[in-house]
Amino acid sequence: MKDEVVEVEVGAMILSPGFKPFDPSEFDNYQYANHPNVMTAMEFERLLSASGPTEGHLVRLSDHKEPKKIAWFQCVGSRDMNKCDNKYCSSVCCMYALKEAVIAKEHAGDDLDCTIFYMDMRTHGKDFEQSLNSAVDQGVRLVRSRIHSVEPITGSDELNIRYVTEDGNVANEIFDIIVLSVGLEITPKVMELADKIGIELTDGNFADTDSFAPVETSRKGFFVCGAFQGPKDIPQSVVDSSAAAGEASALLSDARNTLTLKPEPVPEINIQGDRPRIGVFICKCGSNINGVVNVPDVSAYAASLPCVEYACDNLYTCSQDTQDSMTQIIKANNLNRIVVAACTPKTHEPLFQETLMNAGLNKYLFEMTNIRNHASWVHKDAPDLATQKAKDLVRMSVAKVALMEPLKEGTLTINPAAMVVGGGLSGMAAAKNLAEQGYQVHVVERQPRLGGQANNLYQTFKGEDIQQEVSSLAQAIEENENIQVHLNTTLENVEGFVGSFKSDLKCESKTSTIEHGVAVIATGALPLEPSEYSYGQDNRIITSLELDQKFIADDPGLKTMESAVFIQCVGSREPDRPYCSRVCCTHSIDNALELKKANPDMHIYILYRDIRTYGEREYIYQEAREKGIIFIRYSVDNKPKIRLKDDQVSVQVTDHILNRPIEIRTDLVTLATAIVPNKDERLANFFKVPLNEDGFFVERHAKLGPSEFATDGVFLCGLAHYPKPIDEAIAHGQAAASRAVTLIARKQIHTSGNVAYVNPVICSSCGVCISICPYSAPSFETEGKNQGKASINSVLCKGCGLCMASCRSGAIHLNGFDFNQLFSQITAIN
Amino acid sequence: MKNPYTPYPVKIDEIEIATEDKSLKTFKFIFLNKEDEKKFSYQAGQFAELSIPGVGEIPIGIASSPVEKGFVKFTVFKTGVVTSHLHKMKTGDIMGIRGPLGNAFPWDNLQGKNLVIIGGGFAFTTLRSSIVFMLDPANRSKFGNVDVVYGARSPGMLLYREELFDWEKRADINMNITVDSTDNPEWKYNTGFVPTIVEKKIPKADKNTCAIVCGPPIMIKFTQPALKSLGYHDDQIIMSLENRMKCGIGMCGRCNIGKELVCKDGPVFTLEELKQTPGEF
Amino acid sequence: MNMITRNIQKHAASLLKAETVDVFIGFKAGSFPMSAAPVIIKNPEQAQALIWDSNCRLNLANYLTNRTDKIGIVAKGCDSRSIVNHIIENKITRDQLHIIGVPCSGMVDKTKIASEFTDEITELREQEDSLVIKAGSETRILAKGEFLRSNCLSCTHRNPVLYDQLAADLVTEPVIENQFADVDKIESLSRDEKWLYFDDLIQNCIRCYACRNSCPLCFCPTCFVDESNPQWVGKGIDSTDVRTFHFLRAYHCAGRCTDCGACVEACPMDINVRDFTRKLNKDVLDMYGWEAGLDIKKRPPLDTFNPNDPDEYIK
Amino acid sequence: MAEKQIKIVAFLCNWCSYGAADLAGVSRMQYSTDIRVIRVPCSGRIDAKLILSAFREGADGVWVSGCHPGECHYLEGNYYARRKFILMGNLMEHMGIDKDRLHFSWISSAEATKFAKVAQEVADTIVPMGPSDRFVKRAV
Amino acid sequence: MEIIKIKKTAWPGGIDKARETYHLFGPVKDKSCHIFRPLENNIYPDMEYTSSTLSPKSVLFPQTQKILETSVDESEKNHHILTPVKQDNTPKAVIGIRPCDAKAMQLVKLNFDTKDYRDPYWCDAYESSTFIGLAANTPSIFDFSTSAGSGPFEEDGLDVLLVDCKDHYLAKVITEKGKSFLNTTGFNESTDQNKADQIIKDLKTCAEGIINSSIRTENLKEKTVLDLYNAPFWEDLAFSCISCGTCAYVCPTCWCFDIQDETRGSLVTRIRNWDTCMPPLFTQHASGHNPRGEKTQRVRQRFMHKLKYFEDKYDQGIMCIGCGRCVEKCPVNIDIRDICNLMNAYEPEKESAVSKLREK
Repeated sequence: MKDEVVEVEVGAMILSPGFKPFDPSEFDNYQYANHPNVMTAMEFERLLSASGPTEGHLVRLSDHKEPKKIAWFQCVGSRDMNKCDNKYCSSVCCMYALKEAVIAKEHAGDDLDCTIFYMDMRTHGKDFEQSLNSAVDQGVRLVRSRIHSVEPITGSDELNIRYVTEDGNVANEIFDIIVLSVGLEITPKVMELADKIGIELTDGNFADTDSFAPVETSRKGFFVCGAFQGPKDIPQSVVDSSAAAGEASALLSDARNTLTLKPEPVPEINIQGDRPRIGVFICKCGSNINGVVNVPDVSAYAASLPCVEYACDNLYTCSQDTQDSMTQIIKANNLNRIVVAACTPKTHEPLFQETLMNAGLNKYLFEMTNIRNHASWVHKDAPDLATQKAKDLVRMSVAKVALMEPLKEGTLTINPAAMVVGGGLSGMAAAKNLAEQGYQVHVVERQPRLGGQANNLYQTFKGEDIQQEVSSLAQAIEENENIQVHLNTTLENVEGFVGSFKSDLKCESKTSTIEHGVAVIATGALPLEPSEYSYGQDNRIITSLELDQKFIADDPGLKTMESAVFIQCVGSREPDRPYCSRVCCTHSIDNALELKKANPDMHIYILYRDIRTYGEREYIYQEAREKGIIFIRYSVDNKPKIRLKDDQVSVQVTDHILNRPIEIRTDLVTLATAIVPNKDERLANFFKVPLNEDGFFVERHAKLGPSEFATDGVFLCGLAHYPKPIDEAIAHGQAAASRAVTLIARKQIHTSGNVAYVNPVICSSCGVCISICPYSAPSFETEGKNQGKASINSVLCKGCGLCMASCRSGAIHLNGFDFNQLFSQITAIN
Repeated sequence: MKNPYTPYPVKIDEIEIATEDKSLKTFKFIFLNKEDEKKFSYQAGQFAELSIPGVGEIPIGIASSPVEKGFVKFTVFKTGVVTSHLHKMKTGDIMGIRGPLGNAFPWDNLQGKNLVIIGGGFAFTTLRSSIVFMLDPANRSKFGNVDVVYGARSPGMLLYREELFDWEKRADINMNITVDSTDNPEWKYNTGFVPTIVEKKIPKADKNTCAIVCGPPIMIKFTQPALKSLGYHDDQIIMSLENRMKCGIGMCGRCNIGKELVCKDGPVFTLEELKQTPGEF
Repeated sequence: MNMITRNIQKHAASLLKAETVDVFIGFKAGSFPMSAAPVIIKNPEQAQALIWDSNCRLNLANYLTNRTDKIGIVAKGCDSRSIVNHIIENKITRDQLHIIGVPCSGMVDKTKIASEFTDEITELREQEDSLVIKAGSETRILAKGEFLRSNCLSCTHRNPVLYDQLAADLVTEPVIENQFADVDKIESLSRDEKWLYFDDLIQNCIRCYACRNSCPLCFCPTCFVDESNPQWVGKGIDSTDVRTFHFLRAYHCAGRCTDCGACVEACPMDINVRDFTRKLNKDVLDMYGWEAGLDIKKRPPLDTFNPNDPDEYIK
Repeated sequence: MAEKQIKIVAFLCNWCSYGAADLAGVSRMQYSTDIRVIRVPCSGRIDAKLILSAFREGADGVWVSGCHPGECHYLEGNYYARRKFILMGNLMEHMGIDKDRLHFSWISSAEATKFAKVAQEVADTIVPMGPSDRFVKRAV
Repeated sequence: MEIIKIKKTAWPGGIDKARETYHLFGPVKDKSCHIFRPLENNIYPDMEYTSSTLSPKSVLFPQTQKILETSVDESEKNHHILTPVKQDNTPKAVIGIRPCDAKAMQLVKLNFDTKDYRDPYWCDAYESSTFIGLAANTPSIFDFSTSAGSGPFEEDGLDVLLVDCKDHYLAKVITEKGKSFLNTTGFNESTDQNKADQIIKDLKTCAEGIINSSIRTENLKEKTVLDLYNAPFWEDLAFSCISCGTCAYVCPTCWCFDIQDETRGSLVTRIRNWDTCMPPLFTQHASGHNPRGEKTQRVRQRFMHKLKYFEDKYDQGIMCIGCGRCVEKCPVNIDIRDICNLMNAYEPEKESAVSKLREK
């Protein structure tokens, strides 16, 4: 291919150049460059992968023997000023090391020793702390230490590790494999690009952004997302990318839909009353299927099945040329039902359905069966049985597809208005973006003013004045013509569904109803009211937010204190609340530095479990240490104790290095209290969205769908999702808005044809369906000849089939998974 | 005596879509054993059980006419399990037919009479059989005038369209084809419901005229007063009933109306006879 | 005439007279010993046909299904619980009903009594707690308490749970040590023994569906055994088909069955079909603390869930 | 006649267990060839009728797998399913049907290892029992 | 006809001899029921029974019976061609059948053996059967056979009538078939014919005297179908009916059946099952229309069929022989005796006059 220069006119640009994993070759003490059994975490991932060099078989590369012991070294190329120049924390390595350790144990069995050598265990993401706990439960060993050196053992493929234990002793241990948990870094090329564009970078060479404009670079019109903005994991990258898209769209909202092209729809052939003429397409998937399953044999077998008019095999059924020929074959043979035996419908069904539509067939006249993931890949040593199984699966699908009927999809008109529940930072960010993109927004806030918890915060770790920023944002919201703010207002009821919600609002005693097509849940979270550390018994024992209040009020008392103690993880990472509150380490350190600024002589102690100043927050941790703030680690089973005696506050804690209890007399104890969710079950019920055990809302997908719910038309942002700092909360708000616009911009959407319906003649009116449907799709007809019988609102129906399985009368049918269809598969097993 | 439950094996020779909505198809069967065709000797108005092994049986009026040789024809509306399955079958498939069953139109008594044939929707199958029978050169002289009213919802829903249009052109039969409504400007026949056309187009009754009426309940309901106003007595009105059947030979017990077994004593009854039985059909 | 009969007649007559109800459903005397027949009364004069005795075994809730008029009805404990279920499942509304509750002392088991005699029983009279029985030339007095149906012996809801009027004073509910001894007995069998036990139990089943049709819970317009697309259960007396019927019928009663025994009463072949439903009754009580038909506001256990429900043996 | 191959019908919910089966494939985990997967939207879709049908039609075992309780794609489907499964399983056992032929599990889409493990376990329990002979509908 | 004496001590031996030639059927006690079953070796008919729970009709008309079969495997010869399933028509002897039940066979025969069609399954089984009746010395309290065209000593339909005389049976030979049967058993002890005849007559009189319920049928024939059909009593009579099939299934004269196809693998079997007119599906059309969709219509059909249509069609009395099974087994005590008497006494003119009076 020849290079070509193409000029494109754009109105905005989004930078997502990503990162490169740190190259540890230059670290001679880890033997990476010299020894095959020392590898980076990325290389180890390949080793674990079924498509990797050993087909997922976990071995030492030196001799292909199964390892007995594997070590992970954390912070390789991160938090390191000495050997490299990366001061920042790479944010993701602790979690991926844990994941790899657990998977390695799953692959190799429980006897495999997996040990992670680390400084602080940073599992600050949603559900990460639980993963940490379960990894420990599964026997993953965690050693808090920094590695001194790695020495190959002569005459063996093993490696000796020398490290310093917490109490200062030198220890040695032998491992088979060493995995270097390498950090993330920005490549020189990207830096060059930044320079060319003229955007500013941070110390870590990440794109510099403002906490209140987290995806905007220093140059207008240039947005950033992903690791270029700072080291981050998948969900945060996804949030950023949506946010960047949303912000760019806001900038370009006038140009929306000015360059779109519409494909000519192929008219649908009416097959009603025609006997099934089934086409079966069997994929070889290169050798992925054909290497085990005898695909030509399966294809010949398929041709012999009832109603099959055409059967063939393809090298890659999903390739464009096969799609084109499929269209031709369908037309030429008058096929009206199609079976594809290939990989998983979860990824490929939509593709083949589109091919059906291109051939003029209703897309529901289709059935896919998975002879790769469920046969060839999992029975590679039994080709005959795998072939037999593939035939069975094809036979079952042919039986089912013969009973598939063309289905109609419903059309929903989307009311291009949004309701944002919660007027905190995240909600305001969502509202602002939606409004700037040109949509009507209702912001519903329970409190008398906008701002939420941000009204109680002093400054960001970057030093931005939160009060000033919040009030200017609030002002912008209130002044925006597209936004209607409902203060002192509660949400009383929600009816309807994606595209047309009706929500009842109550302000004082007045109620009103608003109509909207989408909703963004941004109800935030609350600070924990602590019940330990003698909180409430002495006004020198306060929470982080109370300390912020003192800063905001410029409390003169702060300057005269001689000593201050911060206690971390108050209510977080405990059995009752087994998650990390994410922001507290940064917050406390920032406040500690602020105290230090006020009085450089102040003795400041931070009592912590792991310091989790991820990303470039690490800098203030380093600064704090440099400025003499003392960090004392405690363990959860030996928490610090407060003593109130003779008008004195003192804190007792066991020093982790000296392993001796010490007592700190202090003028101020600041408790870094947990962030607790609202656990708003009423709201969850209004929108049929789930809450997790902790009480946070559960997003559509933990990695790929962090800003929306599985329920169509409902979006999620801010602390209602999980604790997060301001920049992330704002990006999340923008992301939720951006996701919402993808829906409302379409004006109309189609609902799935795979929905349930009631045969009123058979319905016994017992009401089970109405009682159990999580989406309130069934209801009794209130008039007409079927009065009193159940009927299902196909717009609300998600097609789960629960009502059908619960209907004793057999009155409920589920398109696509109806009893006769599944029964035909069952009868075809033999 | 033959085992009356054993169907004659037949092969589907031809399948024709009968109406535009594809809800009716006409199946042409040929007997696998030539001699069975003779055994299956029938009169217009009789029915047979179409028998699909593994699925079941369904009683269907015979649409072909005794004067048509070498095959039998049935026009089947897709409604239940058996008919749905039948609609999915293809030419060359083997199945069975059992019959002929039931009485027929009373051809002996009808000889020498004028006949009015009134049909609606897809209940025209045995009427087609009757018309073809009467129009046969060997039989035409045995009957007087033949007047036909046949209607369907729309032109595309008329059965045997080509034949209807051919008959329309003939002089020895008075065709009155009608549809409930149509937006086809080229439709050159009647528009209107069957009872209305009956009132307008059918000759007044005399002693020598009989009417055969087959159609949906609603049509029958409104055709009766129309015929009455034209002077037809109950014993001049001949009807063919449908009831749920299994055996078709008067034994299984479900199709009775009073003491009459629709499958064996019927399905053809005069209105006069029907009025003396409980109307359980 | 016993006191309950008198009260029922009196209440029924006055309800009909006052047009509080359009019809009244109760029992009338049967046409042979140890029988009683459900009857519908439409005017006050007919009320004298109503009776109450120890043969009122059937469950009258069965006759309420989908009625649209105002109905007076006699209800013993189990009938009233079935009425509750009927209200929950929209087969009747509370407003339509005027319930004459009858605190129940148990119904007698006619098969058990018959097995005491060689000759056919020609007469049964009740005196207090005794049964005076004539069979052939013999007359004997039996203690009623010893000849109750097995569901009555394990009943802890003899008093109606829902009523507008009572035909007698409430009775003390018995305390039963092990309500499910019969289920325990089957549970203690080996798997093969269980299989044979049920094989033998339903061997004589003729699929007349009297058990189903006498059951107030079985109100589906089309029962699963009659489904035709696909027709997945055969209609003959093939043992698998018979077993399928009984299994699924019982399962459909899960959490709804009040153990009224109407199914057993109706069975012409004396099959104790309760052996199926009893296991479910036991399980829903054990696992979900549920007894059917006690509260018109609570849907049966399969219509609801608890996040902490037991899930033993789910991997 | 060749020995009848054991056939186990696996009803897998689309969102969790079917995904786990996919991932087990991607990870090339090996397990018994006796499993025949039928994809359903949710374990809540499974009723006694389907399970019974499978046994009647000659399945030697049935395995139903859905999302973990609390993680149902449809919010609550598996909670309802759980009650059904337990009652149904108990009643089957009560009637003397080998409960070892009927398996239930909760497997999330990430739990490929669990999927392969349970699949193998299910097969390992059923295969030694041989073809099912209870509740099988045979020719009259 | 000849009467012979059979000592009860000799009875089992004779039965065993008969097994060599006949498949024997007889009443067997199973839990609390008596059911007619094939008598396996060492199983003897329970001759002490009063009435069987199910009538012996199943001997000729099994509840589930394969009638045709074929293969749908296209590789097989004659696939999709249904052919009759061969039935076992070796001679059968039905021992201990109650006389009224045997009489019922004669009524059923009217349905299965007609001038137009002959049901080969029932007819062949019938022709291969010998009915060895057992007179009912003490008829059940439900028995009303004497007023239903039959009786505890009815001979129509029997080949031999056995009469229990404590330590022996008197066997009245009624047909040649019966004689052949007795020949194979070796029972041939002669007895004084006149005396034996008198004993039988006395026992018969005694037995008929025990029956204390009856029906009146004398007016049924002359009633107009539609008058009875439109009589006002049906709705109240039907109130308690639960639409189960008990009455029909226990009835010796009910013959309704259903035909069903079952497929297992490639084997298709066409099966005939008993059916009953009580559930709504019996007459429901594929379209959903149902001429007897209401319970009242179905209850009326049952009794009109038995007590009116049958008589009108065949002129052979009513389709009931008074065994009383339906009375005993009906879960809700719908009593054919009451209904028959109501119908017999029903006079529409009077009825309408009464209602007119009421209106005034």
